[in-house]
Amino acid sequence: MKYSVILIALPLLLAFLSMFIKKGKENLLYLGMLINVMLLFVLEQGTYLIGGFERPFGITLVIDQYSYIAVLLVNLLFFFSIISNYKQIGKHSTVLLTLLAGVNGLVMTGDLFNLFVFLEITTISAYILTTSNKNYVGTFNYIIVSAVGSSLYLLGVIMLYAGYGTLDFRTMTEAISESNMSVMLPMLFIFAGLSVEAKLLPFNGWVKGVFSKANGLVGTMLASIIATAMLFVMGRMLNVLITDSLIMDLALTIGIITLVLGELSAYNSKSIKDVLLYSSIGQSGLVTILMISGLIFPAIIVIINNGIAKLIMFTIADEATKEKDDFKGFFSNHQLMGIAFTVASFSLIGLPLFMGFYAKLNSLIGLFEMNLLLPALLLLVTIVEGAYLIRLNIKLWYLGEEGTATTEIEKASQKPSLSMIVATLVLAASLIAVGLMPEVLGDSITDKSLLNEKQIEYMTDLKGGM
Amino acid sequence: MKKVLALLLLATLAFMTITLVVDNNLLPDFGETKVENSVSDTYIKQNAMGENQDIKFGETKNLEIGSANAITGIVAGYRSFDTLGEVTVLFISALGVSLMIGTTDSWMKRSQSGFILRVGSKAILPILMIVGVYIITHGHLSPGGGFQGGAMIASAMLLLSLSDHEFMPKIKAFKMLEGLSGTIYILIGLVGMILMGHFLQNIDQTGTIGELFSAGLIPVVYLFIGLKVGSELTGIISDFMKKEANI
Amino acid sequence: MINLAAIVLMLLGLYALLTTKHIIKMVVGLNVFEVGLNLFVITIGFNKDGIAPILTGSNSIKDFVDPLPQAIVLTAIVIGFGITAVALMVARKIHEQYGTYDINEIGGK
Amino acid sequence: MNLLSILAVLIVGGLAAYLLSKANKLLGAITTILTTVLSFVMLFGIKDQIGSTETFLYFNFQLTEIGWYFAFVLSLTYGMSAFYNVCYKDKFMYPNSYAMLYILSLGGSLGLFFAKDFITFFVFWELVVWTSAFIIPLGKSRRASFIYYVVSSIGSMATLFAIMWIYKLTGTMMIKEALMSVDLNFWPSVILFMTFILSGLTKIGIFPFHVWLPLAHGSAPHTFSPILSGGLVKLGAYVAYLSVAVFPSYEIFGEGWMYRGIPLPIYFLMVLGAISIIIGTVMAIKQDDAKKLLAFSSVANGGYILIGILMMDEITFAGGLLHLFAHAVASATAFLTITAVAYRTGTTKISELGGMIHRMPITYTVYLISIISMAGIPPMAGFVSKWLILQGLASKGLIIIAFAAFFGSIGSFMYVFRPLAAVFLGQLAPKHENLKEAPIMMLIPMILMTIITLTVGVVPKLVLNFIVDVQAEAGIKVVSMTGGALDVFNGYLDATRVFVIFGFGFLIALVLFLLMPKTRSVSLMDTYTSAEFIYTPELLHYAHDFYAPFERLYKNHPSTLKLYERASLKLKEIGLFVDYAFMNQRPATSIMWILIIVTIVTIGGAF
Amino acid sequence: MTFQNFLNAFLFVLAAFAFQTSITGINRKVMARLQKRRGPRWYQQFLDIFKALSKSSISHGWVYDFGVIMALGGIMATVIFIPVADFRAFPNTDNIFIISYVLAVGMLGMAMSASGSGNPWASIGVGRALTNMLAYEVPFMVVVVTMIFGFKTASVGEIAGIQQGLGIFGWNLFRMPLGAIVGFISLQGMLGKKPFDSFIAPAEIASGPMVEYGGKHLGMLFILHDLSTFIEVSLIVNLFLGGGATFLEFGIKYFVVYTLANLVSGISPRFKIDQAVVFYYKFPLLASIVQGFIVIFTGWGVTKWL
Repeated sequence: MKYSVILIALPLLLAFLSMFIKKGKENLLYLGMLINVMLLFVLEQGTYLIGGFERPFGITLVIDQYSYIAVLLVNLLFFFSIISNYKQIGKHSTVLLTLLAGVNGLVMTGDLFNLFVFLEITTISAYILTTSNKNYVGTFNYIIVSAVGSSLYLLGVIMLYAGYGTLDFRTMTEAISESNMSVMLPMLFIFAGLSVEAKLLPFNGWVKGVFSKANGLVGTMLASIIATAMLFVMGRMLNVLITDSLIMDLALTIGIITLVLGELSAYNSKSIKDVLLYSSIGQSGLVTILMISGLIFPAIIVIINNGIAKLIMFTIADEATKEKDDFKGFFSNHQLMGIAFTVASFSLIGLPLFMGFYAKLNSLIGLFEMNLLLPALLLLVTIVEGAYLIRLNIKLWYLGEEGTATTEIEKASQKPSLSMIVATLVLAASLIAVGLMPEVLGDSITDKSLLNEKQIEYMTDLKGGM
Repeated sequence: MKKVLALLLLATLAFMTITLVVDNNLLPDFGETKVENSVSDTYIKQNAMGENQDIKFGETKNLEIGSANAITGIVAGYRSFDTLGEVTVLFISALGVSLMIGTTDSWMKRSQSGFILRVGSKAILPILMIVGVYIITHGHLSPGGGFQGGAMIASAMLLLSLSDHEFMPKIKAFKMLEGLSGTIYILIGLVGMILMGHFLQNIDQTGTIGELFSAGLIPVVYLFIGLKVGSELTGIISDFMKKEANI
Repeated sequence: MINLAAIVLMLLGLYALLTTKHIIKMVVGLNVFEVGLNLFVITIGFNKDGIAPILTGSNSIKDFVDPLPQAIVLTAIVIGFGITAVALMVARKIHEQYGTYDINEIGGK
Repeated sequence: MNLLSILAVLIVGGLAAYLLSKANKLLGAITTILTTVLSFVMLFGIKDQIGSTETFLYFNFQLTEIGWYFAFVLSLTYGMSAFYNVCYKDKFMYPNSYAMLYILSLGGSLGLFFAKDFITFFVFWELVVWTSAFIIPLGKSRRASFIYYVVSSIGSMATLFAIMWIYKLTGTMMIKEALMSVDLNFWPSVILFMTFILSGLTKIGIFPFHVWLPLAHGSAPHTFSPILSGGLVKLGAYVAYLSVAVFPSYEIFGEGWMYRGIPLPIYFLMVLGAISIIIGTVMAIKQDDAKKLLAFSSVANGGYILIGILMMDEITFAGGLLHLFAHAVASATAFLTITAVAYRTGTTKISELGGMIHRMPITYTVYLISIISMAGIPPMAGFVSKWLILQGLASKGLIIIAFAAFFGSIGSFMYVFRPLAAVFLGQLAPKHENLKEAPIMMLIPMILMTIITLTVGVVPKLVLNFIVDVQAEAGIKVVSMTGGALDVFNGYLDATRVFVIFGFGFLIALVLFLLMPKTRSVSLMDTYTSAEFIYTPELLHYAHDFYAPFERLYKNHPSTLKLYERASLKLKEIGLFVDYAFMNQRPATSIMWILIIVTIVTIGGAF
Repeated sequence: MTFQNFLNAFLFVLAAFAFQTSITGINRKVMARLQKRRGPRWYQQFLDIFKALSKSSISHGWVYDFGVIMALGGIMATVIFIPVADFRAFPNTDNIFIISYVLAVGMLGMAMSASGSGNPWASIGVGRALTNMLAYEVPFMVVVVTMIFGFKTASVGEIAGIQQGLGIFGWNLFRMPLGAIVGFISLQGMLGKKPFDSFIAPAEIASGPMVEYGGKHLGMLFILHDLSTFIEVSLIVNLFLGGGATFLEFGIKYFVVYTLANLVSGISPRFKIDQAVVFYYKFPLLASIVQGFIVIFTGWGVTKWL
């Protein structure tokens, strides 16, 4: 419990130290990353008071079951992303360290304003990372929109402070539940502010400019690590803070719109990066729907599944489209990478024997409790999702024009690094492992395995533990 | 046409938000905020750890934070984690700007500055520096603090570079100063953790309120923040003066 | 009264963002929006008969104004500065790449 | 030897095939033969363990009669077609993954038949779907596999919806208990029934979902088409069985509107089956590619099977299940022969072939017997099953469906004869002059399958015994047989006697033929051409537009594939709209959207 | 399945052949009278057949021969199945579906040997024959299904037995008038008589499928043609005219039906193949379905009759 603050402080310390040394900044990055991963083993749940002050007064770092998984996932994904894309780090090692600290802070902090600060740290490091793909207009658009978004969030927090006098998350939620003041406006601003970064549909105008030419590192960072952190934060907000019914309906409608339109535009897009980009928008819409309808356990698995799958797919997509855009020959020459990519896309669709299937079953069980339309919608969207991902996979594996059966395989020039192959295969294996033995994931969260009884008890102590 | 639409949209939004802000029972009306029912009441009375004593300027000893200026108490004491985050934000933006500028040392050509500016800046410069340092060191006693003082130092540097153009390229040490003060800030936090048990915890001998050497580690923290902010802002300004390396 | 003015100021900033074509003007609009926001934050803590929360010999802590919003504003201002610095640098890079600040011309490429 | 050992053999065999064929392709192909034939043999080993349950990880299996029967049919077709892998081993881009996916798809289908709970059912169902989706592109077209996957994922998602809904209603995942204890009033149970059976419809290729069949079969690798039409199409029949027999559909829909004793939803499905028979036949007559022709015939025969299973009475149900077996064997054999021809000549286009009989006589006879069975002509198994279906339809008085059944069976004479005349008979083109008979590895399965069709045709009791067990298990009145002959209440068929009499007639004709003066055999070209000298003999082969007058009748017919394409285009337009409206690189647009949403909500909040 | 059965079967086939060929001869005289000429001797048909059989002819490979043998064998087997006035060569084999499908074996054999001969005209002829079959077979089968539903049995003999009770009015001709009309129209198609004989009409493409035949193949095909006429006409007689208690009654009904068909063929023009298909799918199909609904829903003519 004492180590949770080191997860944030250490990367910052290394970031500041990296100003001293000219060359070899990457080693600091690797060091910080490794220590963070090692700390994960000794991490245990509890709230950490910064500065020694009790809950409502000082800032607290909270690790309950919900954020325990979040921290675990975020750090592991960061570790794998750096391993597999170390070639593209270039001058960004310091920024990556601050990004690591910001993302850990986002997930752990128990204070609303502190969340705003960490949101800023993460987004500014993201701005600087995206400048590496030379699409400055996209970055500029990203800066303006997410600056407006976070300011709206701050506006919401201040209004809540004016009403309840505290900035601490848990005391705020208790205060809100006791009093019956109309909290619609602040919650609207908070929801609007956060959904800009969580890529919900009307708010995510910036996504295409940033992602469509992002290289492997930036793509994985934004699509897998920051997205996972933001979805966890969004989940916490939607479940606990936002209690105003109008905003909850708004969140549900926006979630549905994002899911449907995200998947449809993915179905429509041609280049592989656009497909991944819209698919991650769709997934964040799905997570919002699940969170707002109180299904925390399925939402967590969807986030994990999306995080891992996006990491694999972005790395491989970038590696494969180095030379020409359509990487036809890549899979046939590097079958291992092809298998990892296919496993990731199958898990994203939710085909059996993969983690995605376990997530889909759980969410269906939950959604069926509410009404028949939502599961139907989810399944229709899965058809569209299955369609464009299978089309992508078939196009990547099999060469030859439409009418002819080819047998020869043309040489592909890319040579993926060994660490990339190992990282993607390990992640793909983890997807399969959870698919085969879901109890592995199940018992680390209080929910029992799916099959022996109806999934009643989600991870209930989200409210309490905060 | 776009303008009219935007205007219409914003007018409705204005009308809506104002009606909601004015007549909703959440926000107290303008000017009637009661400090008592908010957490900042303990920040003022500095009784977060429990024992409540009435604070008299110059007498009460060893308060929790012990800083006369309540805002500095919050910024560098109760919520110093925010300030740490705050400093990193500034650090990253400075870093980002220098990354984007690239490692070029060709500076923009600018015409020779006017006589009045050259002479005037020589006169104003010392005042600026002294006041800036004063504000940084007296952060816990008088209004102001690390950020404000740092900004003043940076403006001094800007004035200097405006007056004579060779000044800015001569400063190399800023990056080092920036990194150093950031590291020390975190080390203070870690020391607090080892000594007092919690990250960024203030030592408990915070001296008598109102004196120069009071409020424990707060002035030290603010000093380094001041240096860091000063160096970062100057760094950013110098980067903006550089000419773009033709990438 | 001033918090309504702050809201109007925020909306003015947004109006600038919505209608301007010039990139630097957008950054300026963003700043106006953030200044309005900071003003609103400050007015949250304002108390008619309160004084600045700094303890000097002559005043006592009873009639302090709420110091927390002012601490928050301090951080918000510096963050605003950070974003503006990065935004301006990106604007400068855009100018180098496209030779113009007009987003309509840039949008096409 | 139990349930799990068969599945283990297949799954492990699949992975082994992948590794072995990395070493050398022949080894991989041989493993496919060994594993599939071994699984077929082991099936007979576990015939007596009906009802035994096994569990592995979170899958649990149970051997049922119906499961055993389907597994028997599928492993037969897989086993026989596996022999072709040896000759086709170096014609694939990924021979190792082909061998693995081939065995895994059989493993998937067997697992599906033995599944005791819905999760196992769905897991193995999807395993079959995506393994076959990755085999089809090895053939000619990538688009076919995409359409195949989309249509079957429509089906499987609908079934998943129904499964989850049942899980919510009954709380258990066990297929038998869950389906039995569903109690909804009329219309919701209709929706549940329709969504559950949807994956069956898409797999069998019933009317609205048949678009993928010609594309997938037509362009799948030549060795996989027989399995696609012989084996995988039958998976849908299993789902149809589940949704009609295990799910008490006749009781639940009993009090709703009935037509001739059949509840409305089931009659609607039967009409769909009838429509797909008509569409399958009419389109098959028109096709020029032999594989597409056989694919459309699978659509038509799929309609028969569905009608048979949906009727759930003693005659038609038995006819449906027997037709499942007969069609599986017949269409697999037909595809195998076409593959043999394609192996030698490289094309399956009917108009480019001709006179194959002169070079490949055995393949010709095998094809002749398989189409006799497919057309449902007496001495073969196809006749017995069609006879049962027609008798059943007549006994219930379903005129419209009977009309479609007749149209289908008589239409089948036409489309099975087209390849016979145009591919095998007629003039042999000079370029096929030095053609050899199909290799021995291909002849073995063909001859075996012909013998099976013939024996089951003559002695239908062999397969009918299995069907009788299934009917007993499903609680339907068992089809009555008196000593090898079908003695149903409105008809009597003794297949052996019919065969004997046919043999007797053939004997008389043969004697008559031999008594008459000997004939002088003449070269192929020496035909009655009204005294005109022939310069280009190969042009004198009637293969193109074989049924021109009939095809003219429905030249510009509406095609359902166009419907699918238009729907997909609509979806793409919505996607384009998102790209245009939200995603351009101006901050103003996203801020505009944020403000619009905030204003709307504030207005909403104020009231 | 005793030897006696096989002997009866063989004798029955011979009798059927003799009976039908002589009636064909007589009808050729009737047709001639129609065209104001006297026509050949009544046993001319026998002479043609035996002449053709005695000639030595050419063969286009084993398929060409095997096809003819299989066709003739199939038709002879179908003749054995036909029940005539309570004579059954083999018990329980007169199921309507067996008869119509074994008939198809004959068709298939003939088609196979025709296109096996290598002559493209033969394949065109066979294609037309099969399309024609699709046309006339389907309405007939729908009527058959109505009968099976109505009389609860699919054996032709039993159906004939049921009709004999009430004298003339017991016949299906009166019980199911629409069905009978459809039966006669499809008989015209089955026999390949004039309105629907474009596939074997001499004026059409060099006499359709039979183009390559000569000598004993042609002879055998003549036998095949006569025996299939016997099957089709006796089917119609059994199903619609009560099948006759004695051979004589059956013979008279048979002669009347066959001559009627010939007369109709004598005076009607010839349909193109697609016109024939369109014709059969207009009135005949509609009539058979209407007849079906009548029988199923109201039961007139079957359960409720005189």
